[in-house]
Amino acid sequence: MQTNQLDFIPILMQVGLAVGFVGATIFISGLLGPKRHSANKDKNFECGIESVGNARIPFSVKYFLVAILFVLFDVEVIFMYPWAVNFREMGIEGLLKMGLFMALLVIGFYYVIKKKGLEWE
Amino acid sequence: MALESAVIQQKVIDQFGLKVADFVQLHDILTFEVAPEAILEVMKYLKEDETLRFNFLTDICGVHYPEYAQERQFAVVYHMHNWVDNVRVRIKCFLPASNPEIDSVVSLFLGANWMERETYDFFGIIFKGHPQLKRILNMDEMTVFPMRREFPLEDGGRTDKDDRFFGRTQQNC
Amino acid sequence: MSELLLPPEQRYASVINQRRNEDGSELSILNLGPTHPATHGIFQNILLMDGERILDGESTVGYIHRAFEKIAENRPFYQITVLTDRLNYCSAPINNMGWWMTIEKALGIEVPKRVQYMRVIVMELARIADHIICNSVLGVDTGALTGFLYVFQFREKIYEIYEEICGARLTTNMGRIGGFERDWSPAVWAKIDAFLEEFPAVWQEFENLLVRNRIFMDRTINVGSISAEKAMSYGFTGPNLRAAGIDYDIRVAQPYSSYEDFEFDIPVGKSGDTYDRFCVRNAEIWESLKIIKQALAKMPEGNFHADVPEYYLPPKEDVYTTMESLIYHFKIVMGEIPVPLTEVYHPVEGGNGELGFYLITDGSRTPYRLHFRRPCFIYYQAFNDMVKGQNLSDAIATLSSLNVIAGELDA
Amino acid sequence: MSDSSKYTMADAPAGYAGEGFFATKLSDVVGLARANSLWPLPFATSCCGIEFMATMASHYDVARFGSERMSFSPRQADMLLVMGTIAKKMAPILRQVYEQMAEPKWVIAVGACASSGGVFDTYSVLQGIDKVIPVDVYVPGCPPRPEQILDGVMRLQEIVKNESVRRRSSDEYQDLLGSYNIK
Repeated sequence: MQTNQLDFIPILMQVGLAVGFVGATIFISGLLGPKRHSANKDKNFECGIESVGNARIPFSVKYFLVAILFVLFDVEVIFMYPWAVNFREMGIEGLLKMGLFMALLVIGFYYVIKKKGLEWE
Repeated sequence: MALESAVIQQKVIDQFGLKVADFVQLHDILTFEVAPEAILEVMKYLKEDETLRFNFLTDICGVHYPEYAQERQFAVVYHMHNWVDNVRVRIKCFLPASNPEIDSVVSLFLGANWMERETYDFFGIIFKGHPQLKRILNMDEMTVFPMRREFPLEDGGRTDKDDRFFGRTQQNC
Repeated sequence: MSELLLPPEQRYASVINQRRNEDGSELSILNLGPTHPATHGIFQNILLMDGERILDGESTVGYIHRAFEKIAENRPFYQITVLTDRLNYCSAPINNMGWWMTIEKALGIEVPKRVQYMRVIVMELARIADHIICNSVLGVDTGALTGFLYVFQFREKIYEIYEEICGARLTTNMGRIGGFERDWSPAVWAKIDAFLEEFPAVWQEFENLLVRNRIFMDRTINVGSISAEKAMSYGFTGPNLRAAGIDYDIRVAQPYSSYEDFEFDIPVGKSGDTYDRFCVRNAEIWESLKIIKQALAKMPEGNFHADVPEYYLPPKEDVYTTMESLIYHFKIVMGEIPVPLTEVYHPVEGGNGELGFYLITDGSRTPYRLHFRRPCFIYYQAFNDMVKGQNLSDAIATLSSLNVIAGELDA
Repeated sequence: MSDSSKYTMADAPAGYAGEGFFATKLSDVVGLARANSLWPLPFATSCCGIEFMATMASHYDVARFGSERMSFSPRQADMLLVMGTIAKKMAPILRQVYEQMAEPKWVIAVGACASSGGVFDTYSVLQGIDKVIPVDVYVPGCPPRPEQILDGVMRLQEIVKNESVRRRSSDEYQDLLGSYNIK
């Protein structure tokens, strides 16, 4: 074990302690808390009424499309945060890079519009 | 008020003759009685006639008169309101106790749907032609019609309430 | 016809089995049930859903049916006001005053002008309180919780005014046959003036928060709309009817308790959707404030109750000293007030519409039959027509804007 | 900062304090934690529900007692606040919501109608919810003032503080549920 590797042991202990504390509290409170299971209790709750039919049915695909596109463009916005912070130091060259990045995504967005992915009715 | 009670009375008598009777002015509302089988035509006439124009059905409710004669024990009371001349009218139909049945006016006013279901739920008055005549306020499994006089008010299953301390004897409640 | 008698779940289950959408998605049944946070009260809607869109629905009510009308047949007249303020408990004093006016009409008692003005002030305060709840909770349902927290503060101020008048906050049981149980203390007038000073600014702030709010407008415009003819046919009255475009208001159509002395106009909407209902209730609060100011300005002098000894409890000094007061006191407390044989229907403009009391008396100590014309019960049947074809979130905004109060719904 | 003389600090449970450590019973610690994080399920049916809205709003603010989050689903609720009249048509729904609540759970019957049927002694009203589910605290009033509702919540906090950890698995608790034939 070289000396520089030895320096990592306190960090590992710290990480172990943190993860261990979180895991332990969840596990112990699970033990402490009383549990009660019965057929009636494990049914899904629909405002106190017998639920009819099954909720796991095939939904129409437009909900999934909207959700995925939202995630996609939301991640794009996250990439803009670091750029927005040091916007002045990066100057024109930064602007061009970010412009290129966004242009690619706009092409994708244009494709979605053309394919009527967000068409609702 | 352009529309006087006398005008209403005269027009309705001309139109329906013997089917309408017993016109009386009770506290600024003209009240008259209609034979149960003619209720649909009378209300259609009141609604569509140009001078009468009773365009709004305010309320439908049932009344139980146990001391009346056998064929007049249940009454269905309709309140109608003419918004243009601001006049109200009250129509009463008396039904026999054996099988209280009357035509439903849902075809004229959509609002009558639940009002008639409530009257059925309380008194057991059958509304012929009602799209969905079943109980609305009480439990569906209830077989008795609670607003009839013979049905007791208090919950029978109550054990903790000793009637002697509440001054209740059999006959006064 | 008989197929409609089946419970809605079975009816919809058969529809679900046959129908497959072209893209393979199926229909489902959703139960917007009694304990749902969006139904501000206890009523149930079973909805046939295609994804988020509502295809069909049926409402079930009666979950707190307490048999008011059956109780009313077994209670003397003074004990029925306890029932009336549990009808629409958001604006309890309006129901109380409506009941007292019905009895005064049946007994033919003329109430002094001062009492009529005091009743107008109390009813308008109750209308403000009712609309505060409806609009702020409509804001909560479309995501704007802050408005609720600020504006509810002023409903507490109205509660304090009621406490000064009759000691209770919500179920007020206010007033007697012929007037009020005691004159209003100076604290009441001071609190009303304080309320009239502070409330307009806060209400303007609440309005600015929502009326021009992009999200709120998108969530409520063209949502749950109903045409004027359909609203009239369904028996709509009150703010929901005025939002559809008909300016029917009983305070103007059949003025009671000297409403004709006040100038106020009736806000009317155009398209009968949730946004119009919100704006009509907003404007009605401004009108109510105007009425209260005029009533305070023109408040006449006089006694706070009519001179009807056999119906109005005599003051305690008289009861101990004079014989007649003792007899009147005893008869009133035992509920033996002389009531003639009459049949009377008296409508009042409640928070949600025309609240009517249809009273049949047979001269005994209890009413022979008392029927409440409950506006919520009558216009709630149109809910399924209004939300058919809309999204679920629109149905929740519509339901909240209709202001259906469970107590009034199944009396 | 607010001057600390005005505010009283919550007193620690009874325990043995040494240098740098403090030992107390496990049930006290668990009870203290539970008492100050009772998530309410506002089962609001009628007038008491509107009074609870006033209690939730900024003036009386039930959030001061740890009930910040209103959970309308029984899965994350600890305290079932039954407010208002429970009709017989509503009783099975109340029972279902109670059964589906996560253990440990408590019930407060707010108002005369929930406690005993109140003014409405009629054929359609359930005369008190303790005919259907076990109740811990009864709050009188019709409707009770917000202070009374808060007093009910504080009473329940006392109960929760002194409840032993093993109560929910003890046999008299099973008999209690058995008497309501809740399996």
